[in-house]
Amino acid sequence: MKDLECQIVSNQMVCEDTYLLQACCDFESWKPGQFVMVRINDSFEPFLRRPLGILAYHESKLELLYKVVGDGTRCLSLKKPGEIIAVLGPLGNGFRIPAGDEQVTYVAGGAGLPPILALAEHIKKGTLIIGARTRSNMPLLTRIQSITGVETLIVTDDGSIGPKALAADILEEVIQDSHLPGIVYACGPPAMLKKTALISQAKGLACQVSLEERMACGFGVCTGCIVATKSGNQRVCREGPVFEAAQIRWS
Amino acid sequence: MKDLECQIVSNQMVCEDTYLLQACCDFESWKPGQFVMVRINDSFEPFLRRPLGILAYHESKLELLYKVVGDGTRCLSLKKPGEIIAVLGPLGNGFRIPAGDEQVTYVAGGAGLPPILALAEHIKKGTLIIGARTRSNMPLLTRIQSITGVETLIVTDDGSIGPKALAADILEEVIQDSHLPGIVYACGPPAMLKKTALISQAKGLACQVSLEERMACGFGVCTGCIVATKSGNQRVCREGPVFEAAQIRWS
Amino acid sequence: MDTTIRITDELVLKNPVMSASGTFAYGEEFSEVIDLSLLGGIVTKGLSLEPSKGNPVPRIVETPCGMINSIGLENIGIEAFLKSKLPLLGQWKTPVVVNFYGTNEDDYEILASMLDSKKDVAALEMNVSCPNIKKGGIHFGKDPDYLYSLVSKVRQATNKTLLVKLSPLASDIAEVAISVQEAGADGITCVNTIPAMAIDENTWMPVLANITGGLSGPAIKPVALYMVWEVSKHVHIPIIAAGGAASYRDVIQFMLAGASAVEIGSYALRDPFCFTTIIEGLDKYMQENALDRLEDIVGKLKT
Amino acid sequence: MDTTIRITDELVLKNPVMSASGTFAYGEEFSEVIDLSLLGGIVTKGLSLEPSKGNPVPRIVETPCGMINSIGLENIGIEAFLKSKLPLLGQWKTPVVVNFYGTNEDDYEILASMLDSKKDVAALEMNVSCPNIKKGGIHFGKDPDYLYSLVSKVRQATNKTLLVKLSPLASDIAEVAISVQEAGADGITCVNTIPAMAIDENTWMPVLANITGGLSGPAIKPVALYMVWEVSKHVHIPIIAAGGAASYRDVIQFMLAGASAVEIGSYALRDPFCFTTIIEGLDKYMQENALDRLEDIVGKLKT
Ligand SMILES: Cc1cc2nc3c(=O)[nH]c(=O)nc-3n(C[C@H](O)[C@H](O)[C@H](O)COP(=O)(O)OP(=O)(O)OC[C@H]3O[C@@H](n4cnc5c(N)ncnc54)[C@H](O)[C@@H]3O)c2cc1C
Ligand SMILES: Cc1cc2nc3c(=O)[nH]c(=O)nc-3n(C[C@H](O)[C@H](O)[C@H](O)COP(=O)(O)OP(=O)(O)OC[C@H]3O[C@@H](n4cnc5c(N)ncnc54)[C@H](O)[C@@H]3O)c2cc1C
Ligand SMILES: Cc1cc2nc3c(=O)[nH]c(=O)nc-3n(C[C@H](O)[C@H](O)[C@H](O)COP(=O)(O)O)c2cc1C
Ligand SMILES: Cc1cc2nc3c(=O)[nH]c(=O)nc-3n(C[C@H](O)[C@H](O)[C@H](O)COP(=O)(O)O)c2cc1C
Ligand code: FES
Ligand code: FES
Repeated sequence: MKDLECQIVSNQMVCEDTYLLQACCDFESWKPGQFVMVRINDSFEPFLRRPLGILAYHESKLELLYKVVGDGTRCLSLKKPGEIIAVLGPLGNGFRIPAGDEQVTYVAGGAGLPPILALAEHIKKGTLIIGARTRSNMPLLTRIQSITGVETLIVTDDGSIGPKALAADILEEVIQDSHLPGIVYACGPPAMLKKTALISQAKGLACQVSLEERMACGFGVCTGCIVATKSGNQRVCREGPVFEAAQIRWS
Repeated sequence: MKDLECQIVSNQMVCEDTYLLQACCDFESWKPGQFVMVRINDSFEPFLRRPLGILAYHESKLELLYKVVGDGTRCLSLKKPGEIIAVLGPLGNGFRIPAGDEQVTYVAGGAGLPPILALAEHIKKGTLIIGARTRSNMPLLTRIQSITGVETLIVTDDGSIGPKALAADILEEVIQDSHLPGIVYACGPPAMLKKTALISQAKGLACQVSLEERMACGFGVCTGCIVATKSGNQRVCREGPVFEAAQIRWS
Repeated sequence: MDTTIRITDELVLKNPVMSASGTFAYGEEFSEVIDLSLLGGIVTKGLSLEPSKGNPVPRIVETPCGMINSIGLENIGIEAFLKSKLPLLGQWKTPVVVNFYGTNEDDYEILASMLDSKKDVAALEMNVSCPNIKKGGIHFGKDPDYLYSLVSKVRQATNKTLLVKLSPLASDIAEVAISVQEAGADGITCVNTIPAMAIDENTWMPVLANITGGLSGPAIKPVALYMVWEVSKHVHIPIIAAGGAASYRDVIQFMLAGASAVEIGSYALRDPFCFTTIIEGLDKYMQENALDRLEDIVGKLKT
Repeated sequence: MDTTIRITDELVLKNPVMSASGTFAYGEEFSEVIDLSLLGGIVTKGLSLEPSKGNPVPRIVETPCGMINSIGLENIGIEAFLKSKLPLLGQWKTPVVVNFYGTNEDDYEILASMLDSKKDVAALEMNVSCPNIKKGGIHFGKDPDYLYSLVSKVRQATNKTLLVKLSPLASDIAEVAISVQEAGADGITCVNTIPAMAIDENTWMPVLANITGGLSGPAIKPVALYMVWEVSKHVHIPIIAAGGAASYRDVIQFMLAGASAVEIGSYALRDPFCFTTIIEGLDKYMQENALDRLEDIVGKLKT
């Protein structure tokens, strides 16, 4: 973990309300599923940093993909190339990379896309299921559809692209005929994660989910971000954000 | 008084720590000596507006000249052309414009320059005495020296431009041989104002001073900015910022 | 859509957006910039029997997301107010709430009875919580028993709607609020500024001539919200919120916590036109949420 | 240049910059990013006899220039702390202050005596001011008489330096501070968070699962500064400040107001490296102001 002053290279809207930010950065190492805490302003407003998953990091360039949902992300979206943001990271545990030839399935919904894309671009195999509300909500389409070795299935709530379905429903079909051992990775809204976990479990597949919780520090000192697991409270920012789905006490 | 969203046309350093800001604006009328309250950010930081004297207003363009002294002015200095600031004004009473052929003398020190320049550019006659710390502290030299009908005397603390003297000392010489009736206008540090007031009074000249005080509202509702006068507390932002020097209870 | 708020039969507001005491003077300056008839209510600067000069300057300092003031209740005195300010204020179709304070018990009583007969006065707001004056103000508001007797006396002196304005600095604000209710107040204003100070590390001096002052603005909104919620759990008389409100969102939040109306103070110093924006925002909110009566949301926090 | 601060003979800090309880956990995570030997002192998360799970999430919400937390004193319990955390913490050349709380009087006493014998513990910070737990915390700190008896008992149970951490929400914090001093405390930590809440106007629900929480960060600094000043006028034991400090300027301001040292809490969540920046800033300030001993400025506000 370092605190890096990163100069923005580009910060552009890639679809409705969603921005792709590229900044010069200097990590020693990183893993898909890790995240950063972004300090948006020098002034005390907004006071806390914002957690954002790492979409990609290569050649000293960090990529973040974020949705404008409130004041912090709005403020970030106004930053211009050349401006500086402070980035604390990489943080959290990251996904467990399959060692052998397990069948790999990814499920991403909403703002859960970045860590899953990072993972798929790293593993370079498997099936990637993405759920979005509608076509105008789907960022980086071409990039996603050209990930080496990965087959992409996109579903939307309104059928404007791909079938009209929920990502978790498609998952059921995809892993229908899957051979064990296999692993499912998921990131997205809680309801989707829970459903993904149950389906995977029923099929006897391993499942890792990346969780979101409100964070103050992002590095484990405030216990603001806990999740109830079978071994007690765990910090999403430190023991997570990636957890074995079987360990979570779903509410 | 209006609250205007003004687009910045230019905002450039004109000398050490001092910026000239030009913004599109739409006043119905204004008077030299009046000021505006500038809201620097949409966010709550900084919370209060900042009072700045009107340097000039013509053809829907407002000019402000400000010195970076703290967070608010620093933040303002970072604004780029095209960005918006909210400007409340014009505020305050403004200077009394001489009706006849009184001899006019102006004394300006430090950040007190803008209202005095506005006045001199309006009256177009008289002697303008400006005190600065050093040459690199003197903004808008050419503009000042070419004000139609106005003779300019610049003094500095270190003699790097003009004589090594205080503005108030020079005043004594200038009005030495002045004919009554005459009027002295001053804006600058309190010590300078007090001295100017005493000298003018001793010579039997009218004297108007423009005062500064910490302001919250700038339009008279909080009584944050009072000055003790011979007729009781007066609000610098409302009854002032220009006062008859003889009315002030100097501390 | 109905935005009417009934505090008492005498104090009915056309909407919950009011000015706060001390940031609206006596309405004159604001009347030049906004239409005062649009407001739910107008609260005057705090008045005393005799005119008061207040504290020396500096008496304003900015803080993170807020400000500290140590005005010290400068005001023109009740006589001058009644003579030269009230007639103008009374002409707007907006209820006038007169904020007042005393430096002893008798002052409070006399002021209340002087105001009692004035038809242009819709209600009284009794300030027992100003942190900026040596005698009076906050000291009257600290001890629930003492406050009970003080409010009881004032209650005897007036039939007007009587609001009592509390300080957030109480070990147990609910206890204070209950005393005030039992003493016969019609409503509670919640809250005044929080005692605070600022120091200049270069000069080693306090920034304010008065050394200490009262903190207000968005910085304190979370505290004011808590106070309103805490008080609303313990009293049944209406609550008027104050403390950092800056948007229609804040107004809704205060109402959900239990406030019937909300005073806008410091934020109006920064943005004098915010009253209009807030009132428009409320209308929009009601439309979007299909609310018929705004009053229905008071205290409706889902817990 | 000497930045040493002597709180007691047992608690001597190499500089006035400390971590605050609850924003530094037990030091492990921070030890990976900064050199803990640089700090003046380390204050642990608040410990209780039994491990505690704290409150449900969400338990963090941002506010203008600050944040509210309702962690609810989640901690691993004193046994686990002594066994697995203290040995690591003790290895740094920085005094360890153990923050603790009980849900009844006996808890406080037992905890104090358990910590009394631990050589790696330099001091105890007794929390009687947490707004986030149902039993204990803030309720113990409200009544000066009750607090006197509670602190007296804890005083009997330990010879270690005993600090008592106060709530800003007191009708008269000076009275509370005097009780604490008379009961034998060696110092006062001033202050804990201010009770506060946040509401979501769209869902009509509180943002925090616990409904209410405690406000901290720059927003409350002006209030904490006032509290330190107020307390310092009434007690002679050392004061440790907490509340919104974010820069060396804030540290100097708190010291001028009467604090011997300053805890950095919320701001370290935003900027974990701020400790280093602040300590460097103090050095620079001393140079620029030709100060030989930093301790000399404590309470030197010019009024
Ligand atoms: C580990 C992690 C990784 C994330 N990665 C991404 C990503 O790659 N892309 C993306 O678009 N979003 C991501 N999010 C969600 C993102 O952090 C929030 O959308 C963002 O913080 C909202 O800030 P705001 O100021 O715009 O919204 P506001 O609602 O104004 O925020 C107010 C406060 O709530 C917190 N908050 C609001 N929503 C969330 C949320 N869903 N999760 C956590 N905190 C929240 C904010 O951090 C802030 O403290 C991630 C969250 C976590 C925990
Ligand atoms: C009527 C009037 C006209 C002015 N005109 C000009 C001008 O044309 N050009 C110019 O450079 N300056 C002018 N000033 C001074 C200018 O307002 C301050 O320098 C500025 O507010 C400092 O803000 P800051 O955030 O940079 O400093 P900070 O010190 O960070 O400000 C903190 C607070 O103190 C207040 N403050 C600080 N210094 C002053 C001051 N001297 N007067 C009033 N408030 C102060 C700020 O407004 C703010 O609320 C004028 C002041 C007044 C009252
Ligand atoms: C400049 C100023 C003057 C004030 N004067 C008074 C007053 O005279 N009487 C009073 O009861 N409250 C007074 N207050 C307190 C406000 O009415 C209000 O309770 C407080 O500022 C919190 O609200 P806000 O955050 O919206 O300002 C004053 C506040 C400010 C900022
Ligand atoms: C997340 C969080 C957890 C806290 N936990 C504790 C605690 O366990 N014990 C305690 O005495 N104070 C606790 N506090 C209060 C802080 O120690 C400090 O007194 C307060 O936050 C004000 O300082 P700050 O503004 O610098 O954060 C906590 C504060 C925060 C923000
Ligand atoms: S955000 Fe602080 S512990 Fe996770
Ligand atoms: S600044 Fe408010 S009255 Fe002058």
